[in-house]
Amino acid sequence: MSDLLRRLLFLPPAASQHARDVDSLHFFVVITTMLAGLAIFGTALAFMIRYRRRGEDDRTPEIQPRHWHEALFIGVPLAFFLVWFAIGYPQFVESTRAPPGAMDVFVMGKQWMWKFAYPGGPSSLDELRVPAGRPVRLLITSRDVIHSFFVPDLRLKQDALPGRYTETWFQADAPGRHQIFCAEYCGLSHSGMLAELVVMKPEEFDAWIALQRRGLARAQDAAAVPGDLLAAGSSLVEQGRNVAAVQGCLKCHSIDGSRHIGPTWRDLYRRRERLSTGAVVTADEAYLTRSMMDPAAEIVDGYQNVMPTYQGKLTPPEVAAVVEFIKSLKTPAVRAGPSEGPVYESTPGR
Amino acid sequence: MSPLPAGDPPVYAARNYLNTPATGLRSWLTTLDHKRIGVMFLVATLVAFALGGVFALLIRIELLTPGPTIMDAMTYNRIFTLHGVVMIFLFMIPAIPSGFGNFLLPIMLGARDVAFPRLNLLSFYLYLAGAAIALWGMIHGGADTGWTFYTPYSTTTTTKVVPILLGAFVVGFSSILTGLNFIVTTHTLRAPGITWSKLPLFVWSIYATSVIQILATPVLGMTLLLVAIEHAFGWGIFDPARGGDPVLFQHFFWFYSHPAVYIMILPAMAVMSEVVCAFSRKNIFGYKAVAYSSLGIAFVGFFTWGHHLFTSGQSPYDAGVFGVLTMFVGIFTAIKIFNWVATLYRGSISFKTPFLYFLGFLFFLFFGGMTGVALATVSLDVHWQDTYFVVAHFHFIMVGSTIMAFLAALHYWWPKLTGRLYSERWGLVGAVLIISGFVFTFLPQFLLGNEGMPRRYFAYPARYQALNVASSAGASVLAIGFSVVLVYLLVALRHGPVAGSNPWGSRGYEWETSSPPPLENFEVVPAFERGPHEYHDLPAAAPGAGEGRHA
Amino acid sequence: MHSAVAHHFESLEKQAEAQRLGMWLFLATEILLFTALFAAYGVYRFLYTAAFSEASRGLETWLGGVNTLILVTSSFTVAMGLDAATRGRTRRTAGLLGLSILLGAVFLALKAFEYHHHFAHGELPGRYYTGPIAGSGGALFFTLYFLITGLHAIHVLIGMTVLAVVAVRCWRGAYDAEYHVPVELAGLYWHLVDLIWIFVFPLVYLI
Amino acid sequence: MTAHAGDAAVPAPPHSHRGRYLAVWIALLLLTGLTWGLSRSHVPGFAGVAIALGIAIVKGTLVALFFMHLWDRPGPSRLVLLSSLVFVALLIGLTLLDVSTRSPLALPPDADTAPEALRRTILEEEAAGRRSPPERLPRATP
Repeated sequence: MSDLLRRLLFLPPAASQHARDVDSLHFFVVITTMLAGLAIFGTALAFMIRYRRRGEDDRTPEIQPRHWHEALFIGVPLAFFLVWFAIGYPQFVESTRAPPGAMDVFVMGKQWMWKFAYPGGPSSLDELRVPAGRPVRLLITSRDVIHSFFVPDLRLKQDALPGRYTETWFQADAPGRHQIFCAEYCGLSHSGMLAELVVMKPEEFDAWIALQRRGLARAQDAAAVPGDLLAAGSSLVEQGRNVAAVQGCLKCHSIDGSRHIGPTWRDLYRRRERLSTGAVVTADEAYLTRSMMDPAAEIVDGYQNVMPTYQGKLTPPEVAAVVEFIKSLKTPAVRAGPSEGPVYESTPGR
Repeated sequence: MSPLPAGDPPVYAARNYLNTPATGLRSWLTTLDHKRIGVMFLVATLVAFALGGVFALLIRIELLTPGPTIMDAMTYNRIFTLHGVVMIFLFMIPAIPSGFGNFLLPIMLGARDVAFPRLNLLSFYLYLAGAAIALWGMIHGGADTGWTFYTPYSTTTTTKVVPILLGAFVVGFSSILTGLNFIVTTHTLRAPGITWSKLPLFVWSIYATSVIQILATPVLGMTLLLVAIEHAFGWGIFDPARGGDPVLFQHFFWFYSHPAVYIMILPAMAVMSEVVCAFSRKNIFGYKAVAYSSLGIAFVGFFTWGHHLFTSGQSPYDAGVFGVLTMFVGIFTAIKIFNWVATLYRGSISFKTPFLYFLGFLFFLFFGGMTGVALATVSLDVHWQDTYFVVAHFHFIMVGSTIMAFLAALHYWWPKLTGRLYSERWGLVGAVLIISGFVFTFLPQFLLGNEGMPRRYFAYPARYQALNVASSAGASVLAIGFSVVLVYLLVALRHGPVAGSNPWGSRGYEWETSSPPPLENFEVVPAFERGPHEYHDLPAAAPGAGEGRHA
Repeated sequence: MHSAVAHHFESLEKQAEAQRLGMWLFLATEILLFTALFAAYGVYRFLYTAAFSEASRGLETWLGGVNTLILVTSSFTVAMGLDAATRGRTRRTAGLLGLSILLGAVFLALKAFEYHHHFAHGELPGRYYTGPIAGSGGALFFTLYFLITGLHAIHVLIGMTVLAVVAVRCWRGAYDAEYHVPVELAGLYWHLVDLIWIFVFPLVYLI
Repeated sequence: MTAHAGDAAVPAPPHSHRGRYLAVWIALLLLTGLTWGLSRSHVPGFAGVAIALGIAIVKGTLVALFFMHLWDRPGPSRLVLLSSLVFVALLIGLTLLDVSTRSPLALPPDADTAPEALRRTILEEEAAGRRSPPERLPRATP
């Protein structure tokens, strides 16, 4: 029955007990509303048929309500509204207070990605992994503007406020994957600020988090700076790809040539770009570095000034790695004919 | 249409406000006559409505496909912002109070004008000035903040948010002056015989609206100014990086903007109380209940703003207080709905165009209102907040009801405004198209919200496409409906049959004067002995709903 | 009928009643305009109690006190001016209103002196704040201080202008014992400016 | 509404209010001195705030009732002032209720009101590596 109602109302599957409780209230509200609607519009329809105008000299009596009419008009809906509230408000209060012993996960929204940090230090981007059947408390903050952490399947939403923490909690039933949205408008790629909630079997989660902690420890041993994104042992290009992924560069810059929020990185190196000022620059190492440090200074024509500065966020080796990565994305100039004469640098149109 | 009853053929008032004292543009722009100012407001708000409607269509076209369809994300963000700003500040808030209210309120009170005619004209020019400033901002890049201007996004965006804020600020003053004028007029300029218990229900509701306009608008004005200062100078009032509290902005914003919903809906209720009596030819069931519930909405409407902040980090205690108070606002609306339906009992119901819009209004008000109360049951709001469910809810309650009332008012008072009748047949076509188009546009959005689609999304996961396409299809029906109405009304302006002073057989005071009314509203200062909603003592030869004759 | 009655009013008395009510409604909007600032002040004072009291202690309390006395006195002279007008002694009214304007000017001069003092000490709003108080509280206090007192000073200026117009018309004999509503309305506005300062003074200087 | 005979309407020389104005003026001066003096003695905490605001309310009432003539002129004007004050109280009261009962974590990090113990717990946990440090807010570029 409740599954049928859920499908009729297009509600997504409920992934926690809280979600099912909220759905029950939802069904109760919808059913009472529909019954009230039927009663009111049925009455109105009956009146309209029975008392339609039959002639231009129709006369009508004066009818005044009695006090009990108005008392009924007030009392009945108020009773229903208060019952709804009496069910809904405790549900809300419950959803704000995590049970003791819940696992803490720090959630940070920033334009336009979600970052999750687990106990002991591991972190992940745009993917929240939690164990099934255990309570998880989310401590949510933002680094720039207000975002809102929203998991429809959990009927859960909490704004992320810059500079302070809000909290909420949930306990997912079973392993599975659930969509995470940003629900508070936060600018250009608001609708691209998606993430995924991965619910794992508890033992798998324990293994995963242990592995993460070990990996973190190894990286910390290896790297000169703790928390450095440059994992030792990989090639510079590979490191650049990691940095670009973790820092969110790839949220705006595609590597397959498609136009996105920022210019694509494919064939960007040594490309001649027209700036919004009309000047033309060659995208060499110097320009690429400048663009990371002071993005607003030289904006490619046709793009918005939305990129944050990475001054202080990237170490010099990381910058070099990203530049190397961009350089690696240069395709050889492909020509249809035989390879004759001087080879020109490809300048694909924007 | 029933044949014209025996009696004199309708006449077009030879000397009326449209041609006295002059007809030139200059005489309109410098007029102090409340009727002309009302008409100018109507025209200006209709232009704004058309602009906002174009933005709405662009949004719906863009959302036909999950990815980019006809524009990029930046353009989309600007367009939904402008859609909100134009529709709310330039159309829905002023349309009925400043347009119809200006035209009708003094006539319904038997007054010759509003208390302060110069302020009234100033109010119109402030509206134009505010609109011009906002329009300047729109042309020079617009803003991409959403009409809610939430900080700190609005204070850091590089788009032209300051002119839009200032435009809204100036329009706010227009709203204040109009409200001030209406309250003073109602208190001091009632004709002999019009006691408080014989005020038309339209006046009661507009009076309640004015109270909100006066008390809430200054807070919004200050808040918008603070955001502009913050954006321009970085004074840190709402800036979390400087110790400010962005949630405080939300408190201030909704302290105005929640009552602003009632600024839009109360005038709609005002219109409908008149229409339901006139077309069921019946006294209103429970005059006092309907009149006082308007004041109740105006008052309690101020106590509920925090229900917009349930997921914002607001304290749960505040959430509880605001949630339970919201339930009480629902009651006043329920009282009105029950009393309107009860008014139909033993009436003589005539299904003219305004009455059709009344039915649409009842539908949107009921479901919009009930979803509103459902949203205030806090735990459900957590799921629905900032999804398409909220979008559908407020389009039902604010837009659906207000548009229904606006169109009902336009048809019901069209003969009074212009002296002519529109075509009932085309009126029926337009009403059916608009009501069904509206339902088909926003019903899918309720379901989208249930499914979890957040609002203000430029791109969306593919599973939401079917419902989005359905919604866009509904919007196209809506657009056709509005075009139909526009065309036949323009035709009626020139070629409609002459209406006569009272084509509907209404007992409202405004129908006692000729159509269009003379400059001084009534040839002699009227003295009313009956109420404006009394039909039991209709004279034997009732002025029927006549088709009229071509002039 | 008196020449000042507009065509849509039945009598001078009715018109005066309408004008008074209109003025009161306008004053209500003014009160609500300041309320947003007072609410922000309340919230931030609650959040940054220590910084706000420290910043408040750093103000020249005696200047605020003197300014309160000045505004209260100017309100008194305006009230006396209205009293003179009701008895038809409009020249005397003009003089008393002139005195009030003078007091308003002294108020503004003292305020300007105070502002100058703040500028010199880097006590500026928001990101311009370079004063001694650590944390965000000090900057926020001065943001609100300048917003509240600045908006109030603008109202004093507007009030002075309105009083000046009315005073000149009084001097020229535009009003008499029967018709002097403009004097009353200008007075109401001036009293409101005083009333708001009565609350600004303890909020900003004393607590 | 009944017309209220204001001073303007009475043709005979009306009753003069000069004595009353003088008394109110002197009272206002004395109250200003009083609140100033009390502030010098630094009544601590909430009591000091309550006293200062209480005196301001008394002064404001005097101005509204006598300088602004609400005493002699009942009717809509009083209602206007009272209802505007209700909404003043509403806005200030309910926003203060929010900040005073909000979770301390959701308040600005350097506010005084966040209980110190709770903040210390967070900082300790961060130091112990149980929590990842909250990323610093980017200072808005001047």
